[in-house]
Order: sequence, then C-alpha cells, then structure tokens
Amino acid sequence: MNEGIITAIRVVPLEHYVILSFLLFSIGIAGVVFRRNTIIILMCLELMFNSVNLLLTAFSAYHSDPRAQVFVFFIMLVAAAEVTVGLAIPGDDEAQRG
Amino acid sequence: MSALILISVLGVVLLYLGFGDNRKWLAPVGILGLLAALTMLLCNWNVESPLFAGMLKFDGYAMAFDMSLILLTVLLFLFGIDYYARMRENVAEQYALMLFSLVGGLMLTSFTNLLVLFLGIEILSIPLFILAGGKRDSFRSGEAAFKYFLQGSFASGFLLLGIALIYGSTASFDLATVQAAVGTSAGQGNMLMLLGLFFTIVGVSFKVAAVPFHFWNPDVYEGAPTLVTAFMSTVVKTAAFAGFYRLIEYMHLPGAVQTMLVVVTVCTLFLGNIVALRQTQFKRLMAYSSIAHTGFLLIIFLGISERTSGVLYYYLTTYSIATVGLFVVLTLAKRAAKGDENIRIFRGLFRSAPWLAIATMLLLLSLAGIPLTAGFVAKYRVFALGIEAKLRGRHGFRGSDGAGGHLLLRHGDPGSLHPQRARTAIGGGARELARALILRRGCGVAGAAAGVVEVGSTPSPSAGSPTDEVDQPCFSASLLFLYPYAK
Amino acid sequence: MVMTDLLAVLVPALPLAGAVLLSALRRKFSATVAGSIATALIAISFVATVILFSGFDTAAGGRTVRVLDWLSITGMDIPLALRIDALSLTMMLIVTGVGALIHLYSIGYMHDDERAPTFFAQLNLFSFAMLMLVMGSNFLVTFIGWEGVGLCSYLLIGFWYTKPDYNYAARKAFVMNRIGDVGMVLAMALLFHFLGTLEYTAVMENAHSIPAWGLLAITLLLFFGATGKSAQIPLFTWLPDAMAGPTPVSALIHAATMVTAGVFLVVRSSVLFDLVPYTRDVILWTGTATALLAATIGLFQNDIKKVLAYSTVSQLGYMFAALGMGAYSAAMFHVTTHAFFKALLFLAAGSVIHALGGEQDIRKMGGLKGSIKITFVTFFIGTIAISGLPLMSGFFSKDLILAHAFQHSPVAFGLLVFGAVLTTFYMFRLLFLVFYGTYRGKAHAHESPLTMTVPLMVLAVLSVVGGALNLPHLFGGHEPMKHFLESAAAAIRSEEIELSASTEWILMGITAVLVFTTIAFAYGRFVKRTTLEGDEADMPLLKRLIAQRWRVDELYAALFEKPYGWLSEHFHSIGELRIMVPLQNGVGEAALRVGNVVRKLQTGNASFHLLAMVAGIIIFLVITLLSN
Amino acid sequence: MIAALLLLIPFLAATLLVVLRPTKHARSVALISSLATLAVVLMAWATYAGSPVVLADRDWVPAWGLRFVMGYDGVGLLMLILTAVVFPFIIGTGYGEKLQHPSLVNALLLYTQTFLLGVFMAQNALLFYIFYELTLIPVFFLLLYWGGERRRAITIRFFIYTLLGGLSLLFGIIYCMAQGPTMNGDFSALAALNLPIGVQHWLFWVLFLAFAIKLPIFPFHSWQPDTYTMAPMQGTMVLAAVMLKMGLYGVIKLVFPIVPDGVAFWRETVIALSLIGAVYGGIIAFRQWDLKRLIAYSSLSHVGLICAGLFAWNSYGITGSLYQAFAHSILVLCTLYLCSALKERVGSSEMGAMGGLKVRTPRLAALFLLVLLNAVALPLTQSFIGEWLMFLGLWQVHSWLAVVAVSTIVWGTIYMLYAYQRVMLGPDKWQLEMPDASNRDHLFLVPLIAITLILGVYPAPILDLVDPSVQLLLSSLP
Amino acid sequence: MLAFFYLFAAISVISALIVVSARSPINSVIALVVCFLSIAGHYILLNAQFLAMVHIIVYTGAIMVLFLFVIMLLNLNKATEPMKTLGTRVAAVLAGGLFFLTLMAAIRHGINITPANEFDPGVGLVRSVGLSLFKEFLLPFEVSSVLFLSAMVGVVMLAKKEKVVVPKDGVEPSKA
Repeated sequence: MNEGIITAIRVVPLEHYVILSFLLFSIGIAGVVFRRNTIIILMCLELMFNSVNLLLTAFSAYHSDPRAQVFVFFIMLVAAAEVTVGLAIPGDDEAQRG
Repeated sequence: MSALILISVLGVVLLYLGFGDNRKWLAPVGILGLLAALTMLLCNWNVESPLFAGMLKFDGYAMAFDMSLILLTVLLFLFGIDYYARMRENVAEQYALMLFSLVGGLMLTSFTNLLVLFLGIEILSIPLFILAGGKRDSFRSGEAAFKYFLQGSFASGFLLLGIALIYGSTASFDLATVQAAVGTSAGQGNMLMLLGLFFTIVGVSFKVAAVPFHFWNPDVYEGAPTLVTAFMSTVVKTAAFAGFYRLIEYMHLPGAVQTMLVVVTVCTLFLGNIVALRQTQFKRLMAYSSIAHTGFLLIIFLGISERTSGVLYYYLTTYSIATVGLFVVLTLAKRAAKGDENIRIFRGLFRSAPWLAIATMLLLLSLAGIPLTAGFVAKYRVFALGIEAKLRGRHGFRGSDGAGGHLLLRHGDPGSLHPQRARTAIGGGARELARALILRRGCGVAGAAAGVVEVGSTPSPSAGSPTDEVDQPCFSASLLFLYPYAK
Repeated sequence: MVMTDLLAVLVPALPLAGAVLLSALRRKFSATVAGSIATALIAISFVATVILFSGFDTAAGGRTVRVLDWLSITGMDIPLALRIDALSLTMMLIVTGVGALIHLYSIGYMHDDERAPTFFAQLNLFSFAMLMLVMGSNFLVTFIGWEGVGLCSYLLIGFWYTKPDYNYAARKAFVMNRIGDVGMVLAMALLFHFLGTLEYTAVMENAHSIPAWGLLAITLLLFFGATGKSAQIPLFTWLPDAMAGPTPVSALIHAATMVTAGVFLVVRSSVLFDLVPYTRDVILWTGTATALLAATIGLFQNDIKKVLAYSTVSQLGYMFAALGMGAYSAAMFHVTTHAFFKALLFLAAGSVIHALGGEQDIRKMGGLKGSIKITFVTFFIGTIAISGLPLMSGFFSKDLILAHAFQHSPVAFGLLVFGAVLTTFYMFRLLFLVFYGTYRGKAHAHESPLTMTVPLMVLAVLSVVGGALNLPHLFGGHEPMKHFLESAAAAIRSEEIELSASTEWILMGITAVLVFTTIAFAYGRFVKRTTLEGDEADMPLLKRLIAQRWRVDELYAALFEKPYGWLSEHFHSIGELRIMVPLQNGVGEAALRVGNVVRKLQTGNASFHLLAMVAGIIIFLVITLLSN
Repeated sequence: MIAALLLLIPFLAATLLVVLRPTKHARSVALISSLATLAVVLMAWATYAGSPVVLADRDWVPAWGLRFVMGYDGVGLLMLILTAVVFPFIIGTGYGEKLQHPSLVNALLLYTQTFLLGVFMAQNALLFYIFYELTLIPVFFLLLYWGGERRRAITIRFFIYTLLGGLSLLFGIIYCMAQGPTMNGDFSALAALNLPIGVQHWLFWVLFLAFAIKLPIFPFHSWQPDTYTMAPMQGTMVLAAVMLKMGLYGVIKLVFPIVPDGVAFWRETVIALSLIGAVYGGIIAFRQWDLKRLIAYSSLSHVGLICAGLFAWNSYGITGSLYQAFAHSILVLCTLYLCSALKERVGSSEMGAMGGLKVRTPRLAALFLLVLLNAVALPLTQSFIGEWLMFLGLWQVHSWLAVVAVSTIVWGTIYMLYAYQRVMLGPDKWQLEMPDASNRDHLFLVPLIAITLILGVYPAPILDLVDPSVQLLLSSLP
Repeated sequence: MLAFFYLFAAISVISALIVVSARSPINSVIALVVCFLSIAGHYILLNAQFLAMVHIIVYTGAIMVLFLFVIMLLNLNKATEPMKTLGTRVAAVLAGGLFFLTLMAAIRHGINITPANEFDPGVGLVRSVGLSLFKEFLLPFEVSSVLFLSAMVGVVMLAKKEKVVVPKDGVEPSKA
C-alpha cells in the first residue's frame, strides 16, 4: 500500500498541487471579503491557512524534507490560537446581543 | 536568548501577582524584571554566537534593537503606572500581554529562520489583538480590535504563502541560505522565488503599515487605549522594522521587487503626509504621522548598504522616544479635558503647564524634523542616503515630506502655545491636575524632550552597524529619562 | 587760479546755504527778513558770477573745478565737478541776475504770506539746483540739477497746498518732468556704455566714435528729456497748469530759467546733435509746431498768466526751431532776451494781480493805464519787446532766428512769421484789454511798492537794451555773444547767415509791416470795441477747439491717467486677489483637498479595508510581474 | 572673537529678557545690546582691510568633514553693518508702539538679530541653512502673537511657504555636498564643484526658489502684502529691512558660485520676472488705500529692481543692487516709521482717514517729504546711486530690459507723490487734534535721512567696501 | 493514483465554494469539515501520515467543534444573516478571481525547481517529523507555549463580565 502512496509524488506533478493551493487560497480571499458573518470569515481564513499547509506538504514531499511538515504543524498551532482569539473579540456586538 | 526566557517568565510572574490585591507592585516588578533582562543582554554584549540551533542569532544588530525595545517597554510601564491607576481588574493581564508581545518582538530582531519570523509576528500580534480590544466600555475599541485581527491574520496568510513559496524554490527555511539563493542567477529567474519574496514582503509590510496595508492603522490607534497605542506605535513598529530589515538586509532583491518597494515607499510618504493634514483627532494624527515616518524608513530600504542599519536604528529610536513623550502628554491633556481627544485640548497648555508645553513643542519639532533636534538629524541622514542612492523618484515625496513635517507644527504647536485661549477646554481643572502630575510625569516628558534636543545638536556619524550607534549620546538621553521616574 | 575755483564753488553754495538756513529757522524769520536774506545771497552769487565772467578769457576755454569724487568704482569715475566756460557763464548770469531781481520782487509779493520763509528757502533751493544744472561738468551733475529743479518746481507750484487742484498741477508737472528724465537717464546710460565717461569735454572729443544708431538714440533721448523740461510738444501741458504757483515762481522758473534748461542741454551737447541731421530736423519741426500750437491757444485765453504761459511755450518753440536749424547761438541769444522780457511781463502781470487783490481774469480788468502807471509802462515795453518791434531786444533775437529759418527752409520761415503775427496779436490783446478801455472789475487798484516796481524797471531797461548783446552786422555790431559762445560749443562756428544784406533788410521790413498791421487790427478790435469772449458753448467749432486748448489735456487724461488708474485697479483686484493669492496657497489647499479625498477612502467598515488591501496586492503583483 | 561677540551679545540679552521679563525697561536693555552690536560691527568695519576675514574655523562634525566656519568679506560685512544699523532703530520704534509683554517682543527681535548675524557670517552652506531657518522661528512667534487681524492664517501660510522654499534649498545643499569628495559644505568647496551643465540648469531653480520666495520675486510674492500689512510694525521692519537681504546674500553666496552656468542660462528670465514685479508692484501701489500695504507693494517694486540689478551679473549691476539694498532698508525703515507715527495720530493706517495733515503737523510733513526724496531716488540721495548703477548694469545685459527698468522711476514717482498728497496735502479734512512731530520722531528720522543724504553725496565708504568682493566674485565666474 | 488526487481536489474545491456561498452558517461549517477531510486525504496521498492525523484531530476535531459550539451556543444560526451589498460581493468575487488569474499567469511557464536527488519515502512518517520537530525546531515549540498562554489569558480577559468599579475618589463609576 505504502509503495502505491509513495509513487503518488512521482505521478502527480507538483504544478497540480500549486494550482490547487492557489485556487483554495483565492477562494479563501473571496470568502473573507464576500461574507459579513464573522464566523464565516474566520472559516475562510482557516481555509487560506489550509491551502498553504497543502502547498507546504507538497513541497516537503517533493524535497523529501520533514522540516516543511513541522512548519505545517506550527501553522495549525497558530491557526488554532488565532481562531480562539478571533471568536473571543467582541467585534460584531449586534450579532452577540441580537 | 536568556533575555527571551526571562521576559516570558516575568510575564507569568506578573500574572500570578495579579491574583492578590497588590496591584501597585505590578509595574515595579515588571520594570525590575525588564532591567534584569537588559543587564543579561548587556553582559553577553559581544558574544556573537548563534545561541540556539540556528534559529536565533543575537548579533550586534539584534542586541541593539533588543535594548531599544526593552527600554521602550520600561518607559511604557512607567507610563502605565499612572495610566492604570484607576483601573481595577485585569491590569496584570495587560502587563503580561505586553511582555508576551515583547517576546515576539525580541524574536523578530534576531531570527535566522523564516518559521521564527512567522512565529515572532504572530506572538507580537495576538496579544495586541486582545490589548486593542481592552477598552470594553467603548464599542469602538472592540470593533478596532476585530478589524486589526481580521487584517492581521489575513496578512499572515499572505506571509505564510510567501514563506511556503520561498521554501518551495530554495528547499530551506534558513535565512542565510535563502538570502544566498535569491542572489544566485537561478533564484532570480525562478518565478516561485519572485512570488515568494513578494508575498513575504506583503505580509511584513502589513505589520509596518506601509500604504496598501495601512488601513488598520488609524482606526486601531484611535480605538485602542492610549498606552496600547503608544506600545503599538513604538515597540511594535520598531520590532517590525527590525524584522523587515533583517529579512532583506543581505538579499539582492530582483529588479521587480525593488520597483515594488519604491512604489510602496512613494505611496506611503505621499498618503501619510497628505491625509494627516486634515486630522483633528490626536491619535489618528499620530497614526498618519507614523505612516509618514514608515515612508521615511522605507527610503532606507531602497539604498541598503552596510551603513544603513545604523541610520534605521537611529531614526527608529528618536521617533519612538518622541512618540512616547507625546502620548504621555496626550493622556495628561485628555484626562484634564474629560476624555476629549481632539487636538483642541492642547490649546492653552502653555498657560497652565509651561514646561510641559515646551517639552511637547520640542517633541513635535523633533517629529517634524526641524533643525537642532534629533528628528532633523535622522531625516537629514535619510536624505543623504536617499541622494547617495541617486534615486530620481524621490523629488516627489521630498515635497510631501515637507508638508508632513509642517502638519505636526501646524496642528500641534500653535495649539499648545496659544496664550489667548488659555481659558478654553483645558481650563482650571488642567492647572491643578497638571501641577500635581507635573512633578512625577512631566519631567519624564521633559527628559525625553531634552534627550531629543541634546541628541540633535550633536549629530552622530552614520557609519557602522547599530552597535556603535548605541554608544552615542541618544542613549544617555533615555537613561536620563529613567531617573525622574524612579520617584 | 585757486580764487576762481573758490568763487565757482561759492556761486551754487550760497543759495544752498540760504535754502538750508531759511528752512531750518523758518519759524524765527519774518517775511521781509527771510526775503532779504535770500535776495542778498543770490545777489552775492550774481556778483561772484560777474567777477568770474570778467576774469574769464574765451581763449583758455573752460575750467573744470573738481569738488568731490562722487562715483568712483572700477571702470567708472564720475566726480562732482563744476565747469566754468562761456555757455555756463551765460546761463549763470541769467539765473543769478534775473533770479536776484525776482527774489527782490517776491519780497513785496509774498509780504503777507505767513509761509514766506519756506517760499524763499524753496526759491533759493531752486537757484542752487539750476546753477548745478548749468555748471555741471558732466551729464550726471547736470542731471542732479535737472531733477532738483523738477523737485523745486513741484514744491513751488504746490506752494499753496490747501487747494487740491494746485497739488494736482504740481504733481502733473513733476511726473511729466520725470517722464522726460527717463529719456535723460537712458541717454546717459547709452553714452556711458559707449564712451565709459560722461564728462562733457571727453564726450565732445570722441563723440565721433559712437556708432550711428547710438548717436541717433542718444540725441533723440536727450531731446525727449529736453521736451519734458522745456515743455515742448509731447510734454508741454504741465506748464500752463504750473501757473497755479505764485507769480514770481512763474516768472523765475516757468519763464526765465528752468524751461530754458532743455535749450541749454542741446547747446551743451551740440557736437552730438551736429553729427545727427535727422534729430535736428525733428527738433526744428517739433519747435515750429509747438510755437504755432501755443500761439493759437494763447489767442483766446482769459487768464493773464495762462496767456503768458502759452506765449512762453511758443517762444521756446522758436528757440528749439533755431536749435533745429543749427543756429545754437541764435537760440541762446533768444533765451537771454526772452528771459528779460518774459520775466518782465510775468512780474508786471504779478503786479497787476497784486494791485487788483488776486484777480487774474482779464475780462474783469481794463483801464488800468491811469491807476498803475509804472506797471503799465513796463508791461507796454515788455509787449513791444516780445512782439519784436524794431530795435527792441525781441526784434534782434527773433529776426535772427527768422533769418536762419529763411536760409534753412522757407516753409519753416513762413510758419514762424505767422507765429510772430499771432504772438503780436495776443500780446497786444492782453495789453489793450488790461490797460485800455473801462475798468470792469470791483477792486480799487493801487500801485505796487517799490521793491516790486524796481525790478520791473530794471528788466524793462534790459528788454530794450538786450539786443546789444548780439548786435548783427547789419546794425554795425559784430555779434559779441556768438563769438563769446564759440569757445564753449565748437558747432557754433559753422553757424553763418549767407544772406545778402538786401534780403535781410527785406525780411526785416516784411516782419515789421506785418507786426504793425496786427497792432492796428488789435487796437481796432479791443480798444475801439473791447470785444470779450463769450462762454465756449456757442463758439464756432474751430474757435471752441482753440479756446479749449485743442482739448490736449483731456486727450492726455484719456490716454494716460484713466487707463493707468484702471490698470492699477485691475492689477490688484484680478492680478493679486484672484490669481496670485489662490496660486500661492493653492499648494496648501491642494494638499488639503487631496487629503480629504484620500481620507474618504478610509471608510469605517472592515471589509472595505480588506477589499482595498487585496486590490493593492493585486496591483502591486501586476507591477512586479510586468517589471520583471 | 568678533563672531563670538556678535552672536553672544544679542543672544544673551534676549535670554536675559525672557528669563527676567522686565516690563519697564525691556526696551532699554534691548537698545543697549543692539548698540553694543553696532559698536562691534563698526570696529570690524574699521579694521577691515579689503580681503575676506575668517573669524572662527572649528570642527563641527569631523566624520563628514563639516566645519564650523564663520567669517565675512565685503558683501558679508555690508550686510552685517546693515543689520547692526537697522536694529537699534527697530527697537527704538518699540517706544512708540504699545505692545503687550514688551520684554518678549524685544527678546524675539534680538533672537532674530542673532540668527541674522549668524546667517551673514556663516561660511558653510549647511550652517547658512540652519541659521537661515532659525531666523524664521522668532519672527513666526512675533507675527503670530502680536500681529493684526487674520494673523493666524496669514502667519501659518507665510511660514509654510517660506519653509517649503527652505526645504528645496536644503535638498539643493545636500545634493551639492553629496557631490563633493567630502561632505563639507564650505562655500569655497561648493564653488569648486563645477557640476555638469544639465544638472546646473535644474539645480539653479532648486537653490534659487528659497531666495525667490524670500526676496520676493514676482510669481512668489503673494505672501508679502498680507504679511507686511498684518505684522506688527517692528515685525514688518525686520522682515522688510533685513530678512529680505538674506535672500540677496544667499543668491550671491550660494547660487552664483555653485551654478554659474545655471545663472547664465536663466539670467534673462529672472531679470524679466523681477522687472515685471517691479512694474507690477509700482502700478498696484498707486491704487492702495492702506499706507502699509502701499509700502509693501513699493518694497516689492524696489526689490524687483534690486534683483534685476543683481542678475545683470556685471560689476555695475551687482554693486548697484547691493548699494540699493542698503538704501532700501533705510527707506523702508523711514516709511514704516512714518506710517506708525501717522497711525498713532490718526488711529488707522488708511489714507482715507488722513488728508491735509500738513496743516496740523508741518514738521512731520517736512520729514515725510525728505523721506520721499529717497523713495523717489532723486539725485544726491542714496537710492539714485544704486539705481543709476543698476540701470547701467542692466543696459549691458539687454537694452529693452533697461528701458523697462528705468521706467520704474516714473511709476515710483506717481504712487509716492499720490500718497504724499493724500496724506499730507489738501485741505484739513478731518480737523483732528494731533501733536506735531515729537522729538522721538526727530531722533528716529533725522539720523536716517542724514545717512541717506550723506551716502548720496559721498558713497565712497560703502562702494569701496563692496567693490573688491564683487570684482573677486566676477573674476571667479566664467 | 492520479484519479485519487483529482477526486480529493474536486471535493475540496467544491466544498470550499459551498463554505463561501452557503446561506446558513451550519451548512458552511459542514462543508468546511468535508473540505478539511479532503485535504487530509491529500496528506495521505503525499505520504504525510503524521500531518494527516494531526490535521484531522486539530482542525476537524478542535476548531470545527469550536465553531459548532459558538454557532449553537450563541444561536447565530436562526436568521440567514443579511448578505452584503451586491457591489461588494461582485468586487469580492472579482478580487478572488483576478488574484488567481494573476498567479496562474505568473507560473504559466511552469515551476523549474530541482527535486531532491535521493527520494526518502519515510519523510512523512511520525519518526522523521518528530525527530526534526524536537531537535531542530525546539525553540519555536517552546516559544509557541508563550503564544498559547497569551491567547488563553486574552480570551479569558475579553470574555469575563465587567465588574463595576467601586468609586474611590468621587469620580462617577467609570468602567475600566
């Protein structure tokens, strides 16, 4: 099974991953500007972070270097912290008081 | 490195202190801790070794900036004593968050790995998101905090994309290898590298509030409590610029990115100065003035050479000292004027607190860059750099700089020295309040002003890296600064 | 030699001392005391001039007395220096001689005016300025006198300053003089530019080295300056208005001395004018035109002093015509004789006005023959002198000019003769209307005191005897004045009348006949029927035009004064307020306006900020990619 | 030693005034200090032997090779004499004016004098610039707190307008200093720069803009009338009599040596502009109803002529313009003093409120007349010599420009006589009860008029002072 | 193998679009969960097994649950919140699209990166990631604890109810 998976890197060219992550990143941007509800905006932010994670993982696999995956790990960490803070900030008072 | 650890621990200690009702011990402990960190920093002053697994490198550059950051925080803590006098709860948290943010700043000044850059920015910003939302009574500060958070994380998204792309093309996060890779011909041609650089610079210049990313600046500065605004405009800006400079110091940026930087600088200078003319709200005025000064500092980035780090350091220090002083004066004037932050409240200051007014005027002159003040020398050296870099594009914004310089004079100065209107907003209340405060705080401000002036009259050579910047008189000024506070 | 230098400096110094003394202590002196001091000083300088004149021998040419090196920087050395030579001595004699008489006269005239000391101070100052003008050894010193004289005429015309139109007249005189002075300054600048010096002697020697266009420009500009000072065609309207000043002023300044400065200048630089025949023609025809124009206006004037003023302008026209013909000594001779009889006429008119208590309108006079005998006799002598009756001084000087005119260009001769006829007509009209017929006024005429009548008598004698100064060959004389002046201005040598004796006699005969017929005609018209002019409305067109002084004043007002006011008004309202000020703080406004626009960009809501940020990023990305 | 003395006396006196704030005899302290300065300058003049003198030469910023150099040559000394002579009179007018805080007013005046002396003695471009900017600050406060109506707006506009000019000057100076081998800005070093022609063409305007605003020349003059009219009497005197000459001095010391080809290229345009200013100022002055505004426009006209003479760029032109600068200062002092004396008597400087004052105040009228002589540049007055030399200088540049220049004497006459008539002559319109010229008026005006006449008859002392340095300047130019 | 990639890519893109365009927050949360799962799939494809696991635990487990909690607790779900004005929405779409297009234009000539010569299959496994995490990246690991601490303190501070301040010097009660 794992040979099959390992071969994926050789089969799936790197451009695809780059294009995919750019696409997700653009959707994230559109989402952030598109929606007014803070929750949705935060979710789109998460989406942007994830697209970068994907890109980094692809590069790490491509360069077969674990450091990028550690970086992704830290990104997840930061993203978590940000979401909690984001939700806590009383930005949209009407939503909460409503 | 030890300073980093010490300050984080200090933060936790302050949190614990917060439990009991010994609120009055918070600031002194904080200051002592910071001074201890400072001494530890000084003792291994010339130890050039990268301390920790290639992630942080405490070279002269980092040392100098760390010292400046710590001293500025000490300054703000002193300011905080009075500022938080009235507030009851979660004062300890405010101090702690500031220290944590300082930790982020220290990382930024000495990173050698892009991950540390990212983490540094995040650690620097997250506490600020919260601090900005500190003033819970006013709706504005919440909204400002949210706006700041939103744009902050949005920008770090781009930063991450940039770092990822750089990693993609150079297969490493280490700053030195990346800088080398950019220089090589392969790096130049490689599109991914170009995009990576672009997005990283976008991410960092958001923190520095260059033009297309400056939108958060005025609203957040206005919304946040004055102390946080002071913190943001001095410590955060210095740390961000240190990080930015460290990132692209030895990088031979490809032509395309260079032009992008030029365009950003021109827009920042132009917009910062022009819009500031119209501001009547003091903090928004300071925001736009800080944008204008960002424009100035970016000029340095255009003509980077081995000497320019000294100029960057000198400019940032003089700017920060002057800004802190002004914010202190603002708080005094604001409290006397019952919370009104319009620049009208400065009118008649001369009548009620002459020395304070003179100090303010000196600070304003330094910000505007009028001769015989440190500000002038800083601007002069930036100019000299600009000219040496034979940059044609600069005529445009040199003019706008002039306007910027005068904006402060135009708004700040006549207001405060206007004898006729002594009896307006500031009125009786200010007189006894000012006199009461004058002894404790005023001379602090005066000290800052004196520092600024003293520095100005003896312009220092711009040669060498920040380390030999440090031993020139401007630091004696800030030390002078500490003395009156130790009441 | 030192003595003559001292005397030379003394001549102008005395009037200056007088002026300073009198103006400083004007509170202390009474009218007569101040008057006598002033007269004494000018008399002493007259005596000094006479001594200088007697000790002067024409062979040695002139002497330059260097008082002070005034302007001495690298490449320029213009000293404050006086020059004593035939020409300056002649003028000095006129200025101090006639001046002294007029000073004496004005003691009486200004007796009951409380600001008399100031008047005498200004009179002395004028004499000083005139002497500097005449005695200057270079153009710049002459220019000192030139402008000084203009200033004094401004002060003296506007002496009774409480009347606004007197001030207007004074200002008009000074401004017109200054316009003339522009010509002078430009000429001097050009001269210095070419020759590097302004000394008369040096200029006259190497005048030929100046290129043709330079000479033309200099001479035309000098003449333009002269017209300003001597009231010729373009700049003459100030002289009639100058009659607003006290009569002695009119006599001294606007008859005898200042107005002849122009003639003096042309004679002094006659070498330059000799080299440019074109300018001389311009001078000839301007002079003739002025003579005729002034003469015609004089016909219908009703103010006694206005008639004399226009007659002065006309006589100056004659002098300039003579200069135009190259008859420099004839012009100087006419200047001298004119000084005598015109000063006499003015002083006599002053005496008439004094007698009638300030009345100047001849329509309210008449029949004064009996009551003020001396004034009548002297006025009569003056009239016949100016009309050029045979053997009078006017006859010799005017006919000399007419002879030159005949020889030079018959057309000019004809016009000038017609001018002479007109002069005779309006002078005798004046004489008959004032002294003959019945008295039409209200006041009781009484004869002026001795201080006023003595000068009249002296001048009357001079008017009669004046002709002897330059007696032509026909009458056995050998033109002493012409030979005397030759030493000063070389050009006078070439000034000869080649007419045969018989033609000269015929010319004199014609003029004499014409003069007598006009006298008879005037006698019939004014003594028999005392026809007075009605008001201008119902006059026929031509006569009304002449009576309204060819509407020259209105023309100048429309051409210059009103447009200048309009220009000044609009320069300020449009130029300053609507263009310059907005332009200047436009910079500030522009910055603020742009600031506003950009400030609007800073809307409150977060999403707009994000959008703007993304837009910024995209734009910058495009820029980066494109410039890659 | 002289430099230290010259700078210290007014500075110490001013600080003394600020610290002690003596209201009663503030003016006398200031007067004594200005007279002391005058004494020092006269001593310097006596010992001046024609060649440039270097007073102080110390290291200021060794790293850049910046040296603190003070000294003067003929032109500098003339300006020093001018400042020293003018300031006692300016302080003297203080006795008439009733201003609040007299000690502060005089302190500010003395500070201005210190910085002005500094400007005229600075031999280093950056030092020159710093003093040049510093003079603005005391004047700024003087105008801001003691000015007439709308002073805040006008002062700020004036200040920003001049600072903007200063800014372009700073940029120019730094640019020149950056060109040279070391960063020192000594005039001699800058003169030896000979920059490429192309650069000189635009650099000329960068350097000249500051002085064009300060002088002011035609298109940059719109700040002047408002500022002069609004400023307190002493403020206008300082602005018109001395600050203006800084512009002139700056042109001679900075613009001519550094950008000779630029000057050669732009000469005609600048002369044309300044002559337009001269004629334009003269014509507008004719219709002005406020005496002070009339003086402002007349000053604009005179300065236009002076600048044209200066840019004639030959020995007569420059000597003439410098001589005329001295004459213009004296003239402006007298006219402004007269204006303040009349304002004291009539209550406002509007000419409508005057008229026929000769009846009431004959002595004052006489003094006004004597001042008028100098204003109209009659021969035997100082202005005539200045104007005569300038006309000569201009003639060598371009004959038609000279004609326009000479025409200015007519416009000058028209508005001065018109003003004299509206103020003094005519019937006594308002029957106001007013004292005649007091002996303070005499004490002020008679010496000045004496200076005008003496220097009109015997100009040698000033001409000998200026001429050698002008020849030196011209010999060093292409 | 390629088919798997395209499958997961399609799922993630579609779910991302749903997240953005969903009417009610609940739908978008669910769509986001689907998107995260598809990304986890990608990780497995790239043999980054450690990351896949951590991803599922952290993102889908912690963050999405947090979102659900917030939505449910503060009942944001009930009304479909008002959409932004048409103008901004069009602008938003335009912005996203343009951004994507510019990036595509930038890399249209392909990415010329030299792959690592020897290819080590064990990169994504827990062992190698763990080794490098705790050897090379120890400092960031420790410092991120500061990050978490400040986040927690901040959140608690913000969320706490304000206590009324007992006036000490007669000044009317002013909230901190």
